[in-house]
Amino acid sequence: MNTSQDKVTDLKRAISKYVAQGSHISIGGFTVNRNPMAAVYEIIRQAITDLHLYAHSNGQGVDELIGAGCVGKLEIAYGGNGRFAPTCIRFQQAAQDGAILIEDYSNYQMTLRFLAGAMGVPFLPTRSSLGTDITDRWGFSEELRKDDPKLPDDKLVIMENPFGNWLDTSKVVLVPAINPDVTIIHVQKCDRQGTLRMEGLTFSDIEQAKSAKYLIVTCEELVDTSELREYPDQNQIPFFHVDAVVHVPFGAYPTACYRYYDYDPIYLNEYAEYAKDDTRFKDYLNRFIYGTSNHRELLDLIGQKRLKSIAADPRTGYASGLDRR
Amino acid sequence: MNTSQDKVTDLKRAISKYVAQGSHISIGGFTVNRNPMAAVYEIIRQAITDLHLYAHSNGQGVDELIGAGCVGKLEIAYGGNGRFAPTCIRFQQAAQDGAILIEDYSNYQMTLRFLAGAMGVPFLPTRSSLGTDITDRWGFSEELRKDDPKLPDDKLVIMENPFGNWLDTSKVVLVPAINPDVTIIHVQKCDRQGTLRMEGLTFSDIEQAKSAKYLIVTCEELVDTSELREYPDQNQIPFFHVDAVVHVPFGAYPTACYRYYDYDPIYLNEYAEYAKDDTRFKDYLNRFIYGTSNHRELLDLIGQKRLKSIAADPRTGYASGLDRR
Amino acid sequence: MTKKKMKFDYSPREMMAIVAAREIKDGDIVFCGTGVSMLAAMAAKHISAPESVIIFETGAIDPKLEEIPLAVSDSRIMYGSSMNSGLADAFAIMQNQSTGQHVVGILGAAQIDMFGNLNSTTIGNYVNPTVRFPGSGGACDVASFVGKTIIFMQQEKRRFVTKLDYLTSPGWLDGPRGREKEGLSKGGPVAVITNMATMRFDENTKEMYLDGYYNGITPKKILANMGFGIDISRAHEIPPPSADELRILREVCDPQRLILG
Amino acid sequence: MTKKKMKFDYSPREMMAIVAAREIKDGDIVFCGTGVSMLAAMAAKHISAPESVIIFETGAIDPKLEEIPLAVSDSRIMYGSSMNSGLADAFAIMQNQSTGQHVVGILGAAQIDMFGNLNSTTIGNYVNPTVRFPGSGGACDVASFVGKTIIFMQQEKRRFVTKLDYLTSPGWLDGPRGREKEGLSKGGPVAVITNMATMRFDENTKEMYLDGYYNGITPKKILANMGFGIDISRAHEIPPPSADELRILREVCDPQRLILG
Repeated sequence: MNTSQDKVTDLKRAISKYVAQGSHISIGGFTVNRNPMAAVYEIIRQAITDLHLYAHSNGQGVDELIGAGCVGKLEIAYGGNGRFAPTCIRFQQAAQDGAILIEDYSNYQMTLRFLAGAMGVPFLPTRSSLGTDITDRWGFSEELRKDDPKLPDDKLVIMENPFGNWLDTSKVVLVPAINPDVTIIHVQKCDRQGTLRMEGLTFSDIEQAKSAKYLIVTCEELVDTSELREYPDQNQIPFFHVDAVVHVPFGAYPTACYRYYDYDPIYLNEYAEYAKDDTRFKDYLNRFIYGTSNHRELLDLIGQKRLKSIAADPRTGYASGLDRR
Repeated sequence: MNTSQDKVTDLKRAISKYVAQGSHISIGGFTVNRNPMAAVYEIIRQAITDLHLYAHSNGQGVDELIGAGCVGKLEIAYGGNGRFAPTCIRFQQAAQDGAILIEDYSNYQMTLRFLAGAMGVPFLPTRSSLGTDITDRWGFSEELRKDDPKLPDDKLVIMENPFGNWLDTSKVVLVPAINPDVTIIHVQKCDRQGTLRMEGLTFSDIEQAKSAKYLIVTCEELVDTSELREYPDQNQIPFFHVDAVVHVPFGAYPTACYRYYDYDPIYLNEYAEYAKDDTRFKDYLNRFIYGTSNHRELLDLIGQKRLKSIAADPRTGYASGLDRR
Repeated sequence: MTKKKMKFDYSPREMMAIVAAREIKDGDIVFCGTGVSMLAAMAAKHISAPESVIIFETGAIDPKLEEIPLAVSDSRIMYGSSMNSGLADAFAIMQNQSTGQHVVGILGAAQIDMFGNLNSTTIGNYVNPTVRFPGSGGACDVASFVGKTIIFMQQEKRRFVTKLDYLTSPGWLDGPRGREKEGLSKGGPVAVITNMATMRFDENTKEMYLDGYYNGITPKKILANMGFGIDISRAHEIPPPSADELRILREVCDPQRLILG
Repeated sequence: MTKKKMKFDYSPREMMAIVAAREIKDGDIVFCGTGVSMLAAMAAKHISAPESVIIFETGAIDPKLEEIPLAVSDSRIMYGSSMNSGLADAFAIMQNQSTGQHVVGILGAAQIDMFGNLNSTTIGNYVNPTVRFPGSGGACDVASFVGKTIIFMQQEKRRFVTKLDYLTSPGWLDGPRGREKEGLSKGGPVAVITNMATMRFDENTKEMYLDGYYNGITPKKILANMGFGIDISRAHEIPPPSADELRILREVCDPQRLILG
């Protein structure tokens, strides 16, 4: 919550100011699209650990945070990354090794939980997951829940419909609100005050943003206020939710950013190869993340030619005809 | 729910097909803006009575439906119309005469009730109205509720927070979902299949539209599918919710339609004068509504000069400098 | 009474708008209704709180307001805003745990009681009312959720009542623990601004007391225009509008005098 | 095995996509995941159900799909769509009382039981799993809400199990009254499509039975690749893909063979 006129800062400062060891965080995007990767890499560089991460299907960003050892606890719906990883590889490894504590929800439930936080209500109802193990098996123990004031006492609550059989519904699952300490999203356009515009699908970014105590926005373009205010219908989040604005071109790379660039299939395929082996994954981290001091340097490793190959076709918004094998 | 390619029809047919005596309906817009007035006038011309009307603050449309005797029961948050009627005059009269049965909610509660219907859940929670007479006094008796399967057994339910004090919330008010038989909205642009675009504020139109069993859309412009699909981010309602598309220029007149025309202060001021007296209000109905066979004829009564005076300034989207005294 | 005024003369409505504007600070998110509350919010932004933000329940965030809107759905609030959305989003801002406590809501009503509870629904029996008012609109929501509310009232005996005919919008309910008992937000009414005076609420009892009176008005006259007694021992005279405040209100906010009359 | 195929030769994956496409009718709203389910939905729209509508959980409604998406967040589903929104809106379509029963969801999983319940979460202990899969994603939501689900599976003993290690997405739960008892929607799984066969669920018992087998596959072979027995008395051979079906699948839907391999 911040009404000031100028929130522009750099990524190092934004991450060190708002993300700390043990912070409860969420990141925007979905699998291979619009993950705030520059911010993810900066968290890894700053070696922030023991994060409590709330994810629906954030894919690439989640897997890299887990792989780099930043995550202690994870509430998640889906740890996959489209065709590039039917199950995210470092996520799978960490789960099987017991290296992180995981609690499962569905995608809609995670979205409703962010929405509840955004709306300021303690829960929202759904019929999803009645009769399943999502309602029966809890990843976090009652003790752990009691010890952490940032966690609700119950994973979820099943309730009879208090309005009888209204809407042909006998029971509902109530899922508890999430209010992350910080949410980080990457958007196409933002002004210095935080008025912003996402293009293409918004996933759950809007709910994640509004539910957070602090909101960091990275953007492809830092634009004039007048440009965004000419079409206010297309802006998605009240600017006073925004605490930091960071201009990071290619800030979602190697995931896609609609109308700007596509995902990089070479990077994602190579990542999958690195991720399969602990030693090679360390090489990956050393070369691409610890070995670069910021996102610009990481992009330099990739080179202009690769970046040009994924440039969005102005007609379709993605790299039409890109070789994606 | 309708996936067909071409839903274009005329207003007479759309109203007679979907709106019947006793129907539960809702209309879009808010006070002096984007009310589906052409459709409202057609309902009045067809003399459809005993409607159960769900309203938040729909203002002009609600007052005219009540004044014309179309409404039997009303669930409403606000019966006012901005500076033109601090309390809507025919609404006030009907309430004081006991001519209609009224049940009160707040604007947010009505919106949540439509949202619950749109989401397919029997209720949504809020902290609004705890400790007030909105929770204590019911407009519809328990008997009436039991007799009408389209009404929930309870106006609302107050519940302890099942997640303890999660989100510093001890109690919530659960408000029941609404699924109107039919919702009518007026929008700026629509194609033959029902892909549509509202410009400016959307009020609760989206929730009202998605919660309805049938949805009638009137539009300023009937446009090509390709035009709307070039910027899908700006379209608001999945087309398969739409059952009928009707092309009605000035379909919101005398209320405003952003980027097309302003409200007509002369009409709204004159309406307030007519509405103050039963006999004069009959004159109003006879002249403007029963005396015209469709919206085009009503607009002809107003004349091109008046319509030109409220034409939207392309820069601001309203009639800049309009004399609004 | 003539509408032409001397340069430093001013109407009660102008005074009310300016007194309310003075309540608004940088960092406040101001929820606006129609009429004088809108003028107050606009005046604050131009005078003392440029980093306050005006929002409307209909979904507009920080619109340009080149011309004064006559309703909260007026197209004039859709132009030049930071964002246009709808009711669901607007009220969520007020109920949201991070933003809601920064919202200052400006409300009006037909009746008020000593704890700042409001009636804008009915006089007489609820089902067969003597007088029907518009109802809550967003008022009950705002009063339930936000950090602070400011209430505009006409100073009349029939409006300041010991018992409301209908409690539409919660103030402090029955006293200091009222809101907490019912489960409402920590916030509540902080000021009642009338055509004669400003009342506030005692920190401990949450009962209304006279905080300030306008030039030419006595505390006695104020009490004579209320249906219940209040503490007047803390009252002081409120400074009249400055030339600058009046100029901005008249020339920038409402040059057509659509609200000022 | 060579990837070059004779004109009328076809892979099991191609057969699966076409068999699933045949299940989709005009008026259906098809919920699509990644991979072969997306191909099936695209093929249906081009072959037999032009008035079906493809939606994605990420919020895209009826996109143009000029190129095949590799994930449900692929920018290729944002182009030429009727509308772009987000997850909250997409799942609401499926839970909505008017639209949800018209949705056909296409799902995959690691394990399935005889009532069509699915596991896509863990093998072994939940907290310390032997194998971790991605989890529900939107699968549990879809399976809870929609009118019909179609399930893609590989025909393997370890996948068709008597008891799931974790029930991620509800099928018919424990039989004909299972969903009603728990409070789920009336819908449920209607077909399981594997690389050898199509199973359906008995109208009365909701138990899986063999409905059809592919050319060259025997019911016996299918049973040998399942961890539980099913009724095979109703089984018939499924017609192979037509030349036209194959042409559309290969040339229109996936010319780069990104999914077909």
